[in-house]
Amino acid sequence: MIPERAINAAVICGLLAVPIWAVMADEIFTITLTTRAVILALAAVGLNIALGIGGLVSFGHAVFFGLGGYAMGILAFHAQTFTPLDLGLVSVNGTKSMPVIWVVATAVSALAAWVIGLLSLRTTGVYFIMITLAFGQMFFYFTISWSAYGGEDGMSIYVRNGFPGLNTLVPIQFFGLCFAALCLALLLQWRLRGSAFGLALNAARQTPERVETVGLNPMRLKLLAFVISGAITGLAGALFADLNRFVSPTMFSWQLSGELIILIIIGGVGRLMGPVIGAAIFVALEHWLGGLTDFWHVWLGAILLLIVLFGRGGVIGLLTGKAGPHV
Amino acid sequence: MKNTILASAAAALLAAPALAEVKVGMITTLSGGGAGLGIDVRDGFMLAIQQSGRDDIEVVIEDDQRKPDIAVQLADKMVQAEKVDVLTGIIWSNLAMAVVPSVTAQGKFYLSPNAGPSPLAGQGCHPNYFNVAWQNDNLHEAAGAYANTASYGNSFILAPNYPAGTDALTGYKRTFEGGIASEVYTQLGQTDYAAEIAQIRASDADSVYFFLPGGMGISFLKQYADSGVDLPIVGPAFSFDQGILQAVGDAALGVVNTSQWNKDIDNPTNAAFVESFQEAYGRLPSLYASQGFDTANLLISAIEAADVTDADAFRDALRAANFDSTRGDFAFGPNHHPVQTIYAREVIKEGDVFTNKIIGTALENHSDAYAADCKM
Amino acid sequence: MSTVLIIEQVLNGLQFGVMLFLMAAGLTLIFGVMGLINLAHGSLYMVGAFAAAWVAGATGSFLLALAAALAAAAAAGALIEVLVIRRLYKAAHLDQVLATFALILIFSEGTRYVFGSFPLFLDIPAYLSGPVTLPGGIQYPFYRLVLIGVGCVVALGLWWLTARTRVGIQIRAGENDREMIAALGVDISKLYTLVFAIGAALAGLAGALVGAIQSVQVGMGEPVLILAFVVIVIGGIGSIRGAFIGALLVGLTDTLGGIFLPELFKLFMESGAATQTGSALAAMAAYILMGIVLIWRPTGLFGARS
Amino acid sequence: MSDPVLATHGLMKSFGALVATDDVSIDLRPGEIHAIIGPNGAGKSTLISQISGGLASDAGRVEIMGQDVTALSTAARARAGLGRTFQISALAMEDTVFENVLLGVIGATAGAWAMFSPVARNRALAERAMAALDQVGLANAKDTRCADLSHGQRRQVEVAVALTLAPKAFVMDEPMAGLGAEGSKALTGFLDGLRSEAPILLVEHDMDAVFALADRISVLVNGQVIVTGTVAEIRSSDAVREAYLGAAP
Repeated sequence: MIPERAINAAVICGLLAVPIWAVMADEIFTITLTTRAVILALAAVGLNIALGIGGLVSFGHAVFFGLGGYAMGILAFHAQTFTPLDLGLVSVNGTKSMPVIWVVATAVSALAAWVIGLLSLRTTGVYFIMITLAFGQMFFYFTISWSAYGGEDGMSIYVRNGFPGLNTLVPIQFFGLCFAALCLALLLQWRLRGSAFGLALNAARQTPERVETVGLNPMRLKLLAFVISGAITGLAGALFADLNRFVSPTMFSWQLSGELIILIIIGGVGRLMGPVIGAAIFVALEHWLGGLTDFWHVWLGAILLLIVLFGRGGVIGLLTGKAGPHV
Repeated sequence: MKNTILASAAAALLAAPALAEVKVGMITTLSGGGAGLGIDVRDGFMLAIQQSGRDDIEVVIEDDQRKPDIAVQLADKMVQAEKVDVLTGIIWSNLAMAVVPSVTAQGKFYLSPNAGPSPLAGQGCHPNYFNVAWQNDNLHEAAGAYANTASYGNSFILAPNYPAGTDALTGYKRTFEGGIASEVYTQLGQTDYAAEIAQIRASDADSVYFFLPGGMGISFLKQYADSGVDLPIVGPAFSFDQGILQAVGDAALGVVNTSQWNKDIDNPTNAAFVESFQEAYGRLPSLYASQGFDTANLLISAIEAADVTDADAFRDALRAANFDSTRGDFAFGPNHHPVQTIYAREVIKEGDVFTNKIIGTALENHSDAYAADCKM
Repeated sequence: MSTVLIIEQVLNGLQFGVMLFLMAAGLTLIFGVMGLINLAHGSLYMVGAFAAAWVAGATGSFLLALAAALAAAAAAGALIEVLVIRRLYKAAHLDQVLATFALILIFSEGTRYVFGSFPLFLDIPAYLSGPVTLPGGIQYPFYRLVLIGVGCVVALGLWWLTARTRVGIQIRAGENDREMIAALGVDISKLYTLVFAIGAALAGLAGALVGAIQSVQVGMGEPVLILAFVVIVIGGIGSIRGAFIGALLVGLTDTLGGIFLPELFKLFMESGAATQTGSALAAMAAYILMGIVLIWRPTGLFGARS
Repeated sequence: MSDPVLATHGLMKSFGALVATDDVSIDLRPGEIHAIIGPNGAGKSTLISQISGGLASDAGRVEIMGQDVTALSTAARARAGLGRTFQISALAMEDTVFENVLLGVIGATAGAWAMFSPVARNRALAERAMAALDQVGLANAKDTRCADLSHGQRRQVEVAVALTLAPKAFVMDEPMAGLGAEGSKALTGFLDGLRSEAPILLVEHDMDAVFALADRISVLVNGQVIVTGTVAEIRSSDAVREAYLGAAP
């Protein structure tokens, strides 16, 4: 069996090697594809903090992905049309600066996660899954009919937003930014898992009564985890919007929430690199299977079934021979 | 889905000095709920390519699954990896909005075989963007015009609550001279229209206009027919297309709808198209198939006239629209959208098959309302 | 707005609710007895509709089509229970979600492979079509009244099945205590397959009945599935009575919300904007209802208190 | 007589028509082990939940060191000095013994909001956890996953977690349950020494253990305390005999 550390190192090296090879071979689209995998991985890393450590099976994480996306879309839309953004009391100008957009995206997502978490954490189990789904659907239907920002058509941002000192239009540079964000999130998750907070949160998933009897409030632990989780997924949403230079309500769809969960299960729930491996495999499957047959969904479904039935603990569980946390 | 089809490979052996090879990227919907439309566009397009016998056009086809982010990703792939010269194929307005501005900004040509969202016809128009089907409002405007000639005085109008839906109702109201009894927005993807039909029954309207594409239209028509409400209905061609008429059945019989194409338009190109499409695919061609066919023929006409690497010359060749359209006369307006005649057609039954028959002209040489906003 | 219109809309809401109940009953039964989240329930609805459309096309008989829908959905349900679901009873909810999501992909694209990409035709039989006049001069489609009737009969039948029959006693015992029914000498895996097939058959029946007035197409099951989940969560997971009440609540909220919210907004907004805002809110209404119910009662209206 | 560490005054809880606890007033004095016994269904578990904060009472008060904690949450009562162990082990089974005990230390130092420093390498915290493990004699098993422990060892971990909180009072829900004779004997010896740390309110079925440990015993029947007294008093009480064996003929 392979130690998990070796797998983690291999994954990071692989993620770096592919685009570097692509630059040498002038396979620009491979960079785009890898960037997509990296951003989806980032979103799933966010979810993994709530789901893998805290046991919060959120079927509505698309809310934060979408909010991040719309934060980017709205700010850049106002910047490219030179119209001020009216916030009621104040009106601000839009911006095409990535750092500003990222701050707004994470802040808005964190705030939304706090409100949604506060309400949803009253429930547990399947009820939690469903109430988070309900919030997702509310946002989805709202943006579909929100004509000011394109409704179902969404919004195109014609030029990718800028980052000081970089030319984000060059695919490999944008990849570098996304990769750095992913590494930071992974570092955060790693430190978090080993911290007092991570230990308490992990215990709150398994036995909330115990956490209470040592004088801690499991609800607050979970709420904070949910907020951090939402903020990271929100950042991923902003990056995803910049990758596509486009936002639309599909970023809020329940299918997207489901896909994020699936990425994590494929890779391994609660594992540091689970979401990354899951995203890489998912994007690769989508790309290669799609090239083989019109009816590739059937094969995707079959592969997912095999993973559930025979690969408990996801790919990492399979490779390390150790089952992951039970959610 | 990837199909690299070299039209008429055998012809490649002949040493005809061809112009530079043209690579076309087609992004369309081939799986999931809306796959029927994409398949028709693809089949119509490929039929024209095959009939041309050209060996210098390579078409790369990919499935967008009707998801905007997948479409954007595929467009990146077409531009970055496949290095195509021309893109085409997108069915849905929201996908077109996601893809078209970015690919035209990168200097590629985009020929739209179906979607024509208003921003791309007005302020967001682009010299490299050509719409071969219609501006989204066109068929709705034609429906309003038809309602005038049918002397309807008061219409109940409904559409899903999304941009194409609001555009549709705006389009109808733009030409319709009568009153509006009520204006109702339904949910996107709604399948039950009992509540709306009850409102229609309770209203004092003398006609109903609806825009409910795909499965929504099937549901509405079946439920409307069963409700006992007998006000005349008008709609755009999308709910009365060859692909879905069979699923609506008798409920659609006699309904008037507006379209820029029908299989009985009397010209040699159309007759040949209808016959060869049936021969090749074993079904009647749809509106979408005709649009795919016309798009391919426009492209071929431009390739014959100019080298695709000379963007200005190629653009002029496209703008000339020097090809035989299945619609008869075809010309582009100043914003590269069609100026064309739109017909009123009626659903009939030919033997066992439901289809349409032209009963009159709704709008002659019609352009669109946004051309004035287009500065290029 | 006239009384006649309001009554008609309430009937519409009831009819929608009753159809949702057919979906939700199977879901809640399966969750209550086996603790399984079955996302593929919408696929069974689709299987029912396609089987009905195919048989109706071949034979012209609506009753045969309904029978085919029941049989096909039950068979598909039993098949996936034996092949896949059976291995997941002890698995975490997450694994169940992923596996049944995979089943959706397989069913949807498989159906498209077999029947093609265009919608199929399925119509109301002549003897059920057309409107009838109700007391008070309300014109209402006969078929929809039949749907309400069928739904109520099924609800009564389910009540009878669970409350009065041997299988029902076993099912209720299974909800409470799996070891208990094993001790009673019941073959638990057969019972599970049976319950799954019953739930699937109900979904198939709903698909066929609704397919006759809607569009029989790939992907038709998913929107209904999500609403059915909303229903069982509102009602309390595992409770048939909760599913019935929840279904009627959601049906009425959805239908009446679509009518009255735009009217409400017209009182203080310009007409076009009011219609749009009202419709947007109506689309969210069922989910808002569910959110409120869960915040008020975290295990639904009739769910077991934890 | 010194002031009680833990006291209840007239606690009531009913579930519909069933009265689970009825006017229960008991106290726990420094240095003592006070056992609560009673037949099944007498309301012992309900009482424990009311004291520890898992169940809200219909009426009555709970006081820790004279402070009214009736309105406080479980977590706040723990911070006020209540160290509780569970009947069915409520440990994080996927985690190691050390991590479980460390959780107690984190709770005791209210340090769960430290999010970036590796807690396992914090020497001060680790030492406190190891001290507790030493005390229960489980230092050797510190890296074992709780799922792999025996019943008895899990009880010991439970106690170790409670110890880390340096509680003013222990509340133990059937610590002997599921232990063999050997295990009970060992744990009895351990608890005997523990009373010097803090007094113990002990709910227990194992009468040998109760009679060996308890300074006082309260007998709960049908939700009411029918008698409180020393071991000798309880042994000779007619009321207790009646409650357990039925009325004498």
